[in-house]
Amino acid sequence: MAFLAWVTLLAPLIAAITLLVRPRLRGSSGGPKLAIFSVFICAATSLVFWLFRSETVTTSFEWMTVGDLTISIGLLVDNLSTLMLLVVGLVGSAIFVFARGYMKGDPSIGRFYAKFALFVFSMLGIVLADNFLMMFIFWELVGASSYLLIGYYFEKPSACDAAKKAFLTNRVADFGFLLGILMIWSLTGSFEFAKIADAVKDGDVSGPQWQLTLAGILIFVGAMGKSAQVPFHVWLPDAMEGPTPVSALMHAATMVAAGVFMIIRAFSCFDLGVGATALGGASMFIATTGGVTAFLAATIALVQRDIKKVLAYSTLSQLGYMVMALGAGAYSIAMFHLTTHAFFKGLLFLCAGSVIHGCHHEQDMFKMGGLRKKMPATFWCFTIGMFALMGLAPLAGFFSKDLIIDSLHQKHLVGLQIGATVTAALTALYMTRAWLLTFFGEYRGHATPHESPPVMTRPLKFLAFVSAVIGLVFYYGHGQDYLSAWHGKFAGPLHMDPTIAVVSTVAGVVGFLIALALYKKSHRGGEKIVARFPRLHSLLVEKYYIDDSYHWLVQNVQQVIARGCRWFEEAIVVGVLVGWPVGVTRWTGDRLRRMQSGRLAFYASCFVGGVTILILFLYTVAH
Amino acid sequence: MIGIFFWLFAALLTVSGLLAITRRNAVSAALWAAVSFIAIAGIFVLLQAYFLAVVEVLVYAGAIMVLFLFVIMLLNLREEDLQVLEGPRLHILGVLLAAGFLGGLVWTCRRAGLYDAKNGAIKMTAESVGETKSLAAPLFMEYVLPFEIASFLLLAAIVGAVLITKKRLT
Amino acid sequence: MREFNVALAAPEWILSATILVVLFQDARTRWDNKGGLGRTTWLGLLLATGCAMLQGWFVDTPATAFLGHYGVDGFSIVCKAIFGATALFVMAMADTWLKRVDRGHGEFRLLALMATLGMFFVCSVRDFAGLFVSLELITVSFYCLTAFKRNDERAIEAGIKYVVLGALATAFLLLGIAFIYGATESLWFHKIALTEASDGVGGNAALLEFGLLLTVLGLCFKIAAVPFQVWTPDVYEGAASPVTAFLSMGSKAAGFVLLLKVVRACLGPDGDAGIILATGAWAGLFALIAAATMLYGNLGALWQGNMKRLLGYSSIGHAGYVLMGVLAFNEAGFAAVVYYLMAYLFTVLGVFAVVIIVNGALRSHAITDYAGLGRKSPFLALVLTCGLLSLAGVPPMAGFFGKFLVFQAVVQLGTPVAYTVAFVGAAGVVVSMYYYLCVVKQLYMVEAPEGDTRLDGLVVAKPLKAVLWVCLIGIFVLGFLVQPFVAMAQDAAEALMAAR
Amino acid sequence: MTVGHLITLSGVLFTIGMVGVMSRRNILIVLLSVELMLNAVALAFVGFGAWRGNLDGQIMVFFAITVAAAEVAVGLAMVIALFRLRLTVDTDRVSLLKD
Repeated sequence: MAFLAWVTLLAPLIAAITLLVRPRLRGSSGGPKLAIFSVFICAATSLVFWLFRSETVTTSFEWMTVGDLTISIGLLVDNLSTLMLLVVGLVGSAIFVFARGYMKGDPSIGRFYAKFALFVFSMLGIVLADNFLMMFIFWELVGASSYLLIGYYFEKPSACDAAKKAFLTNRVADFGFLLGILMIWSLTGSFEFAKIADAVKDGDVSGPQWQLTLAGILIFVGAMGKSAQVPFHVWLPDAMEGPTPVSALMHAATMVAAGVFMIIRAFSCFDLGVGATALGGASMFIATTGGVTAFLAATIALVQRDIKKVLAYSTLSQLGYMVMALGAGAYSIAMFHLTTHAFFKGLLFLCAGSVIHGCHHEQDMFKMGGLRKKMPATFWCFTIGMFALMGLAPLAGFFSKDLIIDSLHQKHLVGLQIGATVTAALTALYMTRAWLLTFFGEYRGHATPHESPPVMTRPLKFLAFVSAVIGLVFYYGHGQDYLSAWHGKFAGPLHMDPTIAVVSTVAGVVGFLIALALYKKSHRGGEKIVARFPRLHSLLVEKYYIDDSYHWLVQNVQQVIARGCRWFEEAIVVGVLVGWPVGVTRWTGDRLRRMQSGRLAFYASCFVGGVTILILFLYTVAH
Repeated sequence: MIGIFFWLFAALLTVSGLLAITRRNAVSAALWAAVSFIAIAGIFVLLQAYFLAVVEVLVYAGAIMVLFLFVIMLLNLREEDLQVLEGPRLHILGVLLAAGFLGGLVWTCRRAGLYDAKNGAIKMTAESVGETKSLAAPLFMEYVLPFEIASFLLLAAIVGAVLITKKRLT
Repeated sequence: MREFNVALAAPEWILSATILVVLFQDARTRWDNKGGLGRTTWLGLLLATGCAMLQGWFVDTPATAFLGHYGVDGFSIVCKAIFGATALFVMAMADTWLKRVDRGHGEFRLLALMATLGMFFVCSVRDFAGLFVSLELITVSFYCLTAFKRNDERAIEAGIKYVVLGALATAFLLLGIAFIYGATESLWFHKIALTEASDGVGGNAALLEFGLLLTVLGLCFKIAAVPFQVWTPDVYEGAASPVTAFLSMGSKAAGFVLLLKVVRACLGPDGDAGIILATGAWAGLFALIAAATMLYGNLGALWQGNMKRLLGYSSIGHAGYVLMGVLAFNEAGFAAVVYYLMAYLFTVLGVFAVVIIVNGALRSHAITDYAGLGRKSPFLALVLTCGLLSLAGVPPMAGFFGKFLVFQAVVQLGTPVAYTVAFVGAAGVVVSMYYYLCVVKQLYMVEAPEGDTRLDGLVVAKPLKAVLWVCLIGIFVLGFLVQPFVAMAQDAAEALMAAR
Repeated sequence: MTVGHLITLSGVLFTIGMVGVMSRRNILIVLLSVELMLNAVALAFVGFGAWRGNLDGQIMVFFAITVAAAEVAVGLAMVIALFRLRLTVDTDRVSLLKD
């Protein structure tokens, strides 16, 4: 089993290196096949782990020793990592296959697959790491490979900027993570999850409680970067500049989920036993962050024109749900939602990719429409994914989302519970809008849309099938066994309160109906009816009244919301939270540069001034 | 007796030092600096550092100042060049910072009790008489290594000075 | 102990002999036939470095010579290896660069050799007289090297700024030594701890503290730390590129070696924080210096359009990170410093090797001129990228482990001051990421303007190619196979702590 | 006269030199001021040596003088080179390197 774990980790790396050092492979179809094969190996081994593993697999060797600090490289395969492996393996396989169709004709497809395989390797490293330091190194590798992939179309300046933005935003958060890791190390004397958990449990911590809480918050800051929580969320929508399969794998299914996964891994170390955690006040902060992200992103998604942007904001919103669950201490439920979300969001992104491919790289939904007929397979898969996301009864999202709301209810977080329910309605609203605009009505674009080839639709069907059944499998199957984190502490039975299920379903239906009322009849359809039945003028006026109100709604309400959201995002989030430090940094940097006046006398004065100030500091402040 | 001479030299040193940094003309500044070096040599004599007093006069007031004057003459600064270089521009802040430094130094001496007549008294012992013979022994035994390094330092300075002042690179 | 034991200083003797041979050789050969000088220099440097490293096996360390004023121990051997490698790398860069300058070959080699000699002595000195003189040997050699291109206004300007500010810093350093001498009655390093132990916080402590402060500040000039950092960007820009490379690695590392020795001298015999350092005031002081240095370097670099000035500011920032290791005042911190210097060696010299090659073609240091290098010369761009990422501290490059160990040493202290300085350091790393990435972006994501063929067909001379490869491999080896090097750094730190 | 007075005198001279470096534009006088500072330190060494009753301080002055001479030689060489290139010894006009 330990051998299999190493195979899982190293297969994509070997593929990536082979592609790198054998340039001939890159041009041919052999390159993509090799990469796809390596991901299939990961999927296969993760299935083996899932079906046949009976106990936790660990394997490690010592890497270096610095004084009393030993750093090892080790793999850990427990329930948590098995589940995550399965997600990465299966969703990854589907997307790798899909990308062959999507990227067809790209001259540097080999380079693309090399980077893609490198990303999967780094992601698996995070999943399998048995200690914080190794996890951090792979964490950085994920950042670096995502930089490469977002900037794949590097001839586009916007792609370069987006790549840089993603990398930098993540780096800010990562240093919180590194400080948190170091703090935990200084408190418990180890980087290994198992040892840290034991130390916390036995109270063997060399420092006051607040330091442990602070370490937890710092680690959470690291997760906020990867999982794009407010105020670190700004990079994710921009990251849609990358090719759509990249968006599907990284910015929907796996990489953004890495933050949530890491929190579950880390916070299971802080667990003290029955429901208690060494995190103290941090959980409230976490839950609120998640709630704010979920609501904010959902409202922004309402007004997007770009199909990928809608899905991007939807991803943000869903990640917010997961983080809310983490704040409520429902780690297994967060993991459940992570799993279901990875499948249906991967599906939705691939459908979007299929649509974009079919419409010759058009991403604006107002230039689509009527694709239901032209791309039936894509349409049905999208529909399943959409209903799974909205939480329609037997589909995946129903179980996981309602369980999250339920967990908020149990912790008496009433405000967040209401927010989550409203967000569920908003989710239905924006998804239905996207669905109607894309697939219903008349085609409004200029290209001739066509269904994608089987190499692209087959992965869609596979993911659609999984999205449809996975909730049922987990809820009625032996889900709780697999969802229990590796210490077996969060395993609580998956039980849903019927009232909550009904309320959130109603919320979803309300959203769905509103969208239907607003978007079912499009503007152009109205004109047609006027032309054919002039006698029904009054009705048409009424129709126009609806259209007008829709217009008015779009023009005023939607625009106001949009403007408000944009103002909030730009002025408050980007401006104040992110921009303020950037501005100060910029200003200071400029001042410093000007201070470097080039004049010798001034430099000498700086010397003397520095000495005097430091003498004064030593004699007054320091003593 | 020693006390009176000390205060005399101290006054001379301070005045000549101040004049050296305030003269507009570089030649007179260099000459006032030479005076201050001689005042220092005088204090060295009071402190029984006879050999160093001689070195101070020979090397500083002699060699180094001559070098300075030589360079000033070599550059042959015209009157208008000197006019551009007006007197010192003292910034209040700069003087305050310098005064702060001096204050820190004086405060340190106070804390260490150096002004205390008993603690701070200078014992004129036989061991601390800096004559040629008594200095030569430690310099060529204990401190022979720094002495050797210093010889390379002078070599570096010679090589460098020759390199930099050569007419041009071709 | 009271013996001359002259043979122990063999590496220094070899270097001294090389200097004299080069001096005579230079005088006896015509200006167009200076190839022999290069060979002599290489031979001397290789022999001296090899000899210094062999001492690790064949000398019963710690050993002393010159009546105890010269010492060889694990720490000095590792440091000499670092300096020897630095000098060899710089010589390889200079070999190519000197071909563009047809006079002054002999002087350049002589001065570089003398600076190296000073660095070797710095590793072994055990008293303040030796410290002062060997440090000044380095500094005076660098004054001359900086102004090497004497018909270039910028080089002379850099030289003048360096001389005046360096002399100012020397005055502070010397005044500090005078106060320490007043407090301890001697010039020995180890007398500081003895004075602390016997005197406690009495009158001598006040003198000692003032003296230590000025001494440390004087050393701050060498390492380019606040408050003596302003000279760095100007001198880096004005000096010739191989000199800048030497300055940024050798001169800085020498400053750190001496700083470690002085700080070690203030610690108690068992490595406990001595009476002065234990007061907390000094941790605060060092933290203030480190934090200010990191902020100054990283913020100043933000809007730089000139590669060498950017590296100057970044070198200030790195001085701040290394200072974090010093302020831990313990073995872990000192080991982190040594490791950081090892990692910095490969990283910064790799970057400078590329800068020299590119500058040879461009005759400019504008970062915008680096556009399109990724396409035109992928290998150079790769080395530069890896070097910059290593400077930024991205794993798995060497620089990451340097930073990791330093941060670890500081966070381990667990005091609010330590957390604060670690936080400032983390912020600095984030900021630094920005300007390093801007350069990387130029390499790969911006095309060279039409018709700009300056970067086409860059030819890299063999010695420089070797430097590039060694640096590239070094960057990754120190990021992956960390263990042997960490062990080496740790042994060095242990030897430093055991030094009397 | 105590050692405190000696050290204070040395500090005064040091400060005078410092002010000179900070406030003069003529590079020759700046170098001169640096020499004043180094001499002030020499005075401090001799003063402390006399107080402590040993000769190490005087030895140190020896090295200080050597270093001062070397620095002056190099500094003056640069002044000559600068004057050849720019016909000035004004530090304010030597500011190509900035920002």
